[in-house]
Amino acid sequence: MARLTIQSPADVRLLDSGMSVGEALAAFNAAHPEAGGIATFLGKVRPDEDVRVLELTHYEPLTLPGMQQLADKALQRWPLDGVLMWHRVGVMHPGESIVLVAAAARHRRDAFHAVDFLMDYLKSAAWFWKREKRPDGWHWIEPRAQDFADRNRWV
Amino acid sequence: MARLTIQSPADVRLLDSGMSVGEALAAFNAAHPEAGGIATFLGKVRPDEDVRVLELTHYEPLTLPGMQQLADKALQRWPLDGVLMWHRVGVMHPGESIVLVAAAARHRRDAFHAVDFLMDYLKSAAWFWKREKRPDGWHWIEPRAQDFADRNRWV
Amino acid sequence: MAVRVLFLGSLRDSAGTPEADYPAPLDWQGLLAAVPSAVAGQLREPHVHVACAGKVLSDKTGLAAQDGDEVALLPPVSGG
Amino acid sequence: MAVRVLFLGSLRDSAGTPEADYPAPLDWQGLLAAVPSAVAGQLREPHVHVACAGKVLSDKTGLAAQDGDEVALLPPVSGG
Repeated sequence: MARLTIQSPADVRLLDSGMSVGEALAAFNAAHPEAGGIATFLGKVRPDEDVRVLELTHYEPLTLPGMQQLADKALQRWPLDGVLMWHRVGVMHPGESIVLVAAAARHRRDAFHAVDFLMDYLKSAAWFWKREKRPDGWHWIEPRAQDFADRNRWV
Repeated sequence: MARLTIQSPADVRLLDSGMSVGEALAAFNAAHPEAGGIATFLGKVRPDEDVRVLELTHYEPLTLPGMQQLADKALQRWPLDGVLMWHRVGVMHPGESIVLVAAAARHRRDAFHAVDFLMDYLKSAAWFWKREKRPDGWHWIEPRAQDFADRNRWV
Repeated sequence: MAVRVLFLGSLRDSAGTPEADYPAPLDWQGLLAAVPSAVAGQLREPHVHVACAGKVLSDKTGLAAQDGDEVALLPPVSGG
Repeated sequence: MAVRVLFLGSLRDSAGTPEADYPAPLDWQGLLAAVPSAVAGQLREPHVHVACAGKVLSDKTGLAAQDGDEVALLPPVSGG
């Protein structure tokens, strides 16, 4: 298979089709041979609440630059070797991957914190809009109070 | 390639040769299609402090049962779909993977907490002994005060 | 000539269209008058933001869109 | 017959061997007397544990190894 080229220190992508998670993490791992640890999070469409499909829309001029700025913030805040932040847009089905975030660091706790931070901001402060199709039609999803509380831990 | 079979809810392994991280995470992901999120941590041998090789020894009658009990504790403590805990033993070189931990959960924070918890315990409370070969010979590694402090967060 | 206004997320449903062109220049009062009233009501909410020419406005009431500018109306986000 | 004693981690270096056989039965005082003195000193430290027949002893001074048992001497661990 063709080898992925990972941008360093930040590999930030908007993807309009499925992602190969194992391949992405193997490439990120290989791109950071000096890191002592790599923390990752993979978010998927949950097959519950009668969700048939999920659609994520974005606004091109803001979304990718906003994700880049978020990656830069993480790189400034913790001593990291690199971060990966991939986010799907478009229509997804239950079980499909929505978001993949990874951080490589010398120390384990820095990698954990960076991934936690990036997920909290992607969830409630990045330019994405999510809606779900259920048996009774489409429903727009807004962040829950918990999502805002999670994000405010970093302020 | 042969597909990995992942044990559920806990896939716990001692490995005496290298692990294919991308393949492992792809298989774990596929084994938990109902999870909303998967958090992982990969620990590697850091190429610093003049470390030529690292050796991990264990005690067969205690090590694997201890890891199984640790996995059970995590499964009891958080609502998880499954955990994966793979640990290398034997001789490793800088850049090689030592430990791979993953947790699949409905909710992101449960998966994060479980991986963090499992790593803290593997670091300072599982039956492994680590030594490093540096230019001046072999050195046994003991947990640092920080490792014990990390573990005590969960008590 | 015109200013293109984009209705993002749920505002697309409120507007009944993903985008509309309005005469330039376009300021905050002009925007509120031009968009469907269901959208105007939501625009006044503090958690709805406005971007002009690729920048999110820190004060949306200071909107001053010129001919050719793209204006995006941004309801609360939800990613991840 | 005998009890096999394993020296784990750094205790292997202190003992100069990974394992040794001592006469059964073997209790705590017998163990301290049998092992090399460098190992005996460390065995008295609270962070060094003892397992017998696959179980870690909650009180190592209660060791009562029988013929055929394996006793493991366990210094502080470091994994991950």
